[in-house]
Amino acid sequence: MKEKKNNAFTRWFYGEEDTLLDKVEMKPQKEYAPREGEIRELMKEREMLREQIYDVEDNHKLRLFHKMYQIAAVIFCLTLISIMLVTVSWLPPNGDPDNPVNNEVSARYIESGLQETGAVNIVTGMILDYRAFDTFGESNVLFIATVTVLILLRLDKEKKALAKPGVPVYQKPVDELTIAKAQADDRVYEPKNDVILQKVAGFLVPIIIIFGIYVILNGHLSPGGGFSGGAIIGAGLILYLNAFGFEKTERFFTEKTYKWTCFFALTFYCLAKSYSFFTGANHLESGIPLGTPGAILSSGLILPLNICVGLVVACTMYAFYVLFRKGGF
Amino acid sequence: MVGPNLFINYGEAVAVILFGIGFSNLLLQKNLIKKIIGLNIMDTAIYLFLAEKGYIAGRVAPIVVDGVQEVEAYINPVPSGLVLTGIVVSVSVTAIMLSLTIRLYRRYHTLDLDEISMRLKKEGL
Amino acid sequence: MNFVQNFPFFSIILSMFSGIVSSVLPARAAKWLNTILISVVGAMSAVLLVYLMGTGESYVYWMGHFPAPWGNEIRAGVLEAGMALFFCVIMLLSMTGGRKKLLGEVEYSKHNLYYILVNLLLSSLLALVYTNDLFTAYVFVEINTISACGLIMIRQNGRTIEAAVRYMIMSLLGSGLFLISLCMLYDLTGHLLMSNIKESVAVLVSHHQYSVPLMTTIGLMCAGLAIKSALFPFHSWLPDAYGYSTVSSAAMLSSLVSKGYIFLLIKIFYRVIGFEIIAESKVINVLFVFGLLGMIFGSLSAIRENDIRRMISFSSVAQIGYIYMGFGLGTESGMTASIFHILSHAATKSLLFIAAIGLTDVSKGSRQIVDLTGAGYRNKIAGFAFTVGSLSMVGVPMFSGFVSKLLFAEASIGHTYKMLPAVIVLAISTILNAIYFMKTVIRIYVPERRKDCEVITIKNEKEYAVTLVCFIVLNVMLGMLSQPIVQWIHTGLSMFG
Amino acid sequence: MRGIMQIFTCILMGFLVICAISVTFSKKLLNSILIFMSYSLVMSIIWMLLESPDLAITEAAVGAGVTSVLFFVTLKKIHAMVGEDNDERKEE
Amino acid sequence: MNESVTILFPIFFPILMGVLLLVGKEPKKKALLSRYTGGVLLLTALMVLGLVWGKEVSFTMFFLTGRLPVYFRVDSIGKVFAFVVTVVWVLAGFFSFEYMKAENAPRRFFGFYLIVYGILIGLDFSGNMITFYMFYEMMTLLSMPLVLHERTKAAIMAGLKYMFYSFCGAYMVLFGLYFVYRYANTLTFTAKGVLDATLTAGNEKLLLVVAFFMLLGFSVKAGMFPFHGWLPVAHPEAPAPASAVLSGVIVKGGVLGIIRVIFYLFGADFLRGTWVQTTMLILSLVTVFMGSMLAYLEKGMKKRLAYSTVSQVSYILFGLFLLDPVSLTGSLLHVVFHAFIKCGLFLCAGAIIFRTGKRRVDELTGIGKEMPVTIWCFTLCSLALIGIPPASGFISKWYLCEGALHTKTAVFSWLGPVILLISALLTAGYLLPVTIKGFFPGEDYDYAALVKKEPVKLMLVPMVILAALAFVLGIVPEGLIRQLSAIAGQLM
Repeated sequence: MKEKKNNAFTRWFYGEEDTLLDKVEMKPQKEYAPREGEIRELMKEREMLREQIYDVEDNHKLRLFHKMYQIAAVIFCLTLISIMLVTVSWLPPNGDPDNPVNNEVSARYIESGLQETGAVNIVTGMILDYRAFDTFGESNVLFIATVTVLILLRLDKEKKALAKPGVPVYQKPVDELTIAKAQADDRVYEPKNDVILQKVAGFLVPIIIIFGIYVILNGHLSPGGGFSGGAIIGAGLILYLNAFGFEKTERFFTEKTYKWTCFFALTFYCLAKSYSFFTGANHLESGIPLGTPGAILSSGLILPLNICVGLVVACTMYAFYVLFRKGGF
Repeated sequence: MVGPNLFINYGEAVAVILFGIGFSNLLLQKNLIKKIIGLNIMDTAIYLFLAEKGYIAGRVAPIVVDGVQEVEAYINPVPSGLVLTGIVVSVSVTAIMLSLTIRLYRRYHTLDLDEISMRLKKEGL
Repeated sequence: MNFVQNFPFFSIILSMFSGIVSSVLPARAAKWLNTILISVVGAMSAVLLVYLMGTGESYVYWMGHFPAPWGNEIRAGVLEAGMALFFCVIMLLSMTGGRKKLLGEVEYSKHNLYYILVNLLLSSLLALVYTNDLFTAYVFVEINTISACGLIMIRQNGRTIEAAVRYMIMSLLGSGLFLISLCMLYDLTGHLLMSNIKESVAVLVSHHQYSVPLMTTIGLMCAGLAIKSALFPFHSWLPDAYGYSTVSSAAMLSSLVSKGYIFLLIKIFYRVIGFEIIAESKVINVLFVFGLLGMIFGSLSAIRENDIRRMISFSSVAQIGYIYMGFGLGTESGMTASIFHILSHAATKSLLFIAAIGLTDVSKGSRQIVDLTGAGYRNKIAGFAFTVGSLSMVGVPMFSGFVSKLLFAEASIGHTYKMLPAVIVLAISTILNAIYFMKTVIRIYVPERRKDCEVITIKNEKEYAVTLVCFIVLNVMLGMLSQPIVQWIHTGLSMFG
Repeated sequence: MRGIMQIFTCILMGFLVICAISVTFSKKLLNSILIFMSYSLVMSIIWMLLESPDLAITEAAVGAGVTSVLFFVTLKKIHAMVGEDNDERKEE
Repeated sequence: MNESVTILFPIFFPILMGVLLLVGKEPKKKALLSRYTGGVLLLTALMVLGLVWGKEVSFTMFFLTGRLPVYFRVDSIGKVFAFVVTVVWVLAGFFSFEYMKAENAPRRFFGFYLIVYGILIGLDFSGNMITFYMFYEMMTLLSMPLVLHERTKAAIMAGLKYMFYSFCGAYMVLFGLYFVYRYANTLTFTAKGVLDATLTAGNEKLLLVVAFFMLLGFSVKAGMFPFHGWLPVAHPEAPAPASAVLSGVIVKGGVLGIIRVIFYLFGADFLRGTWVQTTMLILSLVTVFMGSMLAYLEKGMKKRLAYSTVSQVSYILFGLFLLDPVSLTGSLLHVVFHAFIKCGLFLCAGAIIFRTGKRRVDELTGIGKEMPVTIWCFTLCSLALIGIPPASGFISKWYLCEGALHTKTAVFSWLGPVILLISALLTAGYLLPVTIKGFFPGEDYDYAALVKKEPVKLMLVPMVILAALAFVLGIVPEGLIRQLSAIAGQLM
């Protein structure tokens, strides 16, 4: 694909340049200007580094090596794909009702799922009642992911001692980036009271959040469920944050809020699920009414679990965003 | 060598092609961001594969409408459940990888893993 | 249903729940919670082990109200219970051994997060050990991966973060392969539960249906788990990850995380595909070859290494190679040898890591082997422990390594055409082990009084010393009382069947 | 009717493949991320066609929404980071 | 053969006592220490002698893996070695009580001394190859503290060199072991070999390679030519009693291993006339010559004795590799004699160092006037080692040469005796000067400055006993010869 591109589309398509986005990306904003010097010398240093690293050998060879690398990569990719294609060509035909996939398992889910779980949406019933252990594990995955991102990106309010007093410190922190500094960096990108954006957000955010709540509450009746609804709510929060800045959001959503919300939601989830697992395994009767199928307040534990998952996911998405922006709430 | 059903399940074929592309991106791209995109492509390809597996021609989504509960009415709900679980995993993994990228950039000002490792060698830690 | 049979479920849920609770606890409380949790889970596993030894048969446990093919299940046999107990012991010892360094190397405000990671790691290990459902296995493999990543980079310097990135990339490749092979398997059999999959696979094989995709599936699955457990060509992330993370993380990573994947692979061999089918397939030869290569090249790169912790990490590449070589033999005895080697390597390697940290501390924190001169005199207990670990790695009688080498050789000479390469490579890699470990031991016992380094006596580091002594005792026990353990492995494998 | 649907699906899948390849070879990260965003949207449409609306909603909310936002933030971060070069030269 | 636990007592009693001595706390006065050690030594010696005079017993301790037991058995060879070990160990021990007063940390020395004693008994009485291997490795590990007792840099380096050589040797043995296990299905020592013909059919070449490596591995410990490097380094560094038992007994551990491999695992007929036998014979002859040559050129006393050990042990190996009953008898005789002689020589050297601090040969002018008894013992031992009739070395060398001539192998039947003769002359060359210089210092030696430096009785008595044994056994060897030739007969 090294041949000459002439029209704009191919140029965009091969990513040579970008009529719109490049300008948006590259045009420095006002507060951005003083930083430009730093950026430039950063880049210069990086170039120097590249030279130090790569110019140990003759450049021509190096280019050859890169070409070989790309070719090898393509070849590898093609081999993998062809192997998989051969495999696929032997798999049972797509969309055929009597594949081995469509066996008694799915049959029972479909036929008696409504009676056994009370959920109209069979998928939700399945993941939250039949195979709830997987789903519990999945929410734990989300939880541990936030923990990891916290470890990586959370910054302390001010430079406080690394270790607890009285313990020898073997290593100083990697970067003394405090939250204030990060905020200063971050300000660069905050829209300066963009009136249009704020108006639009003020109109959109409630709708988005209400839609998310609807999706969560109807998780067992209609498509969607805790996870997608939570993601939608998180997106709404992020939009709000982008429009109005941190001062507004931090009034109602701080790290403490996040922590305790996640804690209570997950704890409820854990306790409820372990109750039902325990009763189920010991063949006891779990006295949870299933309610009338189709109503909002039905299908036993599924509704509260959906709410929990939604809370967790919304908080987590928002927390991801905030941590990425300026490590910390 | 090549079996009978290659063109019948073209969906799976596309899925595995995407899988291959994503896999090689994750394995062989130098740029971290592109690696992460490759990871996402790989995961979604797998989910596409699963969804294709669940699909049955001429049946509708497994949401009980007016009490019809025959097996013949709905598609297989199991793959959807698996994919729902899987998507969460992939998004959390993506977030982790991105934050790692940010940290690495903060420290080394580059996204190229080979460059970073060379620099580590130069630092001689 | 006997109340004891709830214990696997209890241990998994408890560890998860304590992980959740730790998120709001201060660091001290989180530490105590973690310690108590590991001890309780270990005790429960011990009770379960005794109970199962008594009844002599494994059982399945519904996770929910629905029977086998519909709901989730976990399954407990003798082998599972024993593994859980062993993992708990190793994890407890590693935590206690590395706590001092942890305080020094990790920001104190992030300690409770560290304990969250450890608890969830324990839960995922237990789930991998007990699960009877492939998709559950996938989810918990992911938890395992993420928590391992967190353990690597909780100590934040450039090396660990870079290592964590490499680790994540490799393991994500592995889990991608695992997941797609799982989907294909589901497509071929229509089940996700191990026992049902095994039945349908047996039917497929007997009717010669879908032979091509089945073989590909097995291959992809093995490849995925092999990548995750750092089999030879995929070990590029390993030395940095083990060598620069904080010590208890390194000990747990090398002795628990990869072992969790390997145990899952064993379960897949026995409970999903069926061991006969595996033994006939070509996949196993590939594993065999890569195992042999790993045994050689791991040791070679360990010899070239000057940094003690990186050296130990490379040696664990070699040991993983041993385990896969045992798989590759495709015989019952090979499996037994591999499982025993999982135990012995876990005990020895974490001992080595923790002893090495003690040695580097008394050498002004330098980890170059040349700087460790005479460290064995400055920190007696660590020096002794390191010597014991090296002897066990080298395979001197009375220590665990000897018995596992013995079992490997016994297994490989039982084989017809894999005998010669296996035994020859065993010999070569043993000699190589001897070279680099003896080199280090000699170095730390060369008498050179360095005035500028502090001297650590047992009195001022009681916890550390106690940990090392426990590890040594564990090693010697594995070495001397191997007979009942081998017996236990046999019964466990027969319960798998 | 289903024939048309199938053709439509094929077109979408072709678009998927093209997106994936162009992500691989595009020079600018921003382009690749935008292409990936459209990829996710098309993916969710395909899942809609495959009769699994749950996945469609989730993918639309996650793949096209949250993940892309995260990508954008990362991109901004790594373009405008300030170089504080306090690599501790000697580790320990 | 009847099971009995008694076999465990002499093995684990001294080990236990040694561990107690190590972990216990320092006794008030030194005498207590030596009494304790002496008592334990004597008790154990009694137990061992009881076993040696008793009839053959065996005991299975526990199973290592599925079918490999840790199994002890008292058989004829084991009896011989255990007897030798006991005598040498007890005598050197009593010598060391006095000697170690000069050294530091006698408690550590005595603790390991007792432990290694038990391990050696276990080595001699082990009834299958795995047990033998385990005790062999333990012997290496635990005798290392004896070598590096003085904790000087050189000593520690010597000890580690010793350990490294022995490990590398042991691995060759271990991996040969697996193959033997494959082709024999048992590792229990049985005379005339355990290989079963149905399995070995077609794999003779492989098995020969295996045998070669096992023999090589054990000959590392016996200090045969390519691997003799550790001996001359380890001996001078160790304290005198340690080096005495080292070259008197521990080196014989390798010899015992070779006997076990040849006659109890493979069987003499399997190896007779193969390239393995040829190579081994060549190597051993090379070692015989080279060892005595180096000893002749060496000036340091103990180092010279160490080289002489290299050469003399290779006499034994030569006799073994001839695979002939007569030469086997010769070898066994030489095992016994050389143990006593060399131990005596080292003790004398130790006494000289202890009293005068002279470590080099050329310093020893007139030493015979200062400590006559010591030098008389030294002389007797040297005569015995050279093999001047009627001293004991003569008998063994005679049997060796007779065996060499007796075998119809083309070259060695005459080459062997010649080289043995040459090296005997060299032996005379490097041992007698000490005596001559010692007793006839020449006229420029001033007798005025002469002071008697005779060591105390406790050191003299062991030397005298050993010298007497070395001589007397040469005069009345019939009983011993009968025993040993009976053993050789049942092995062939």
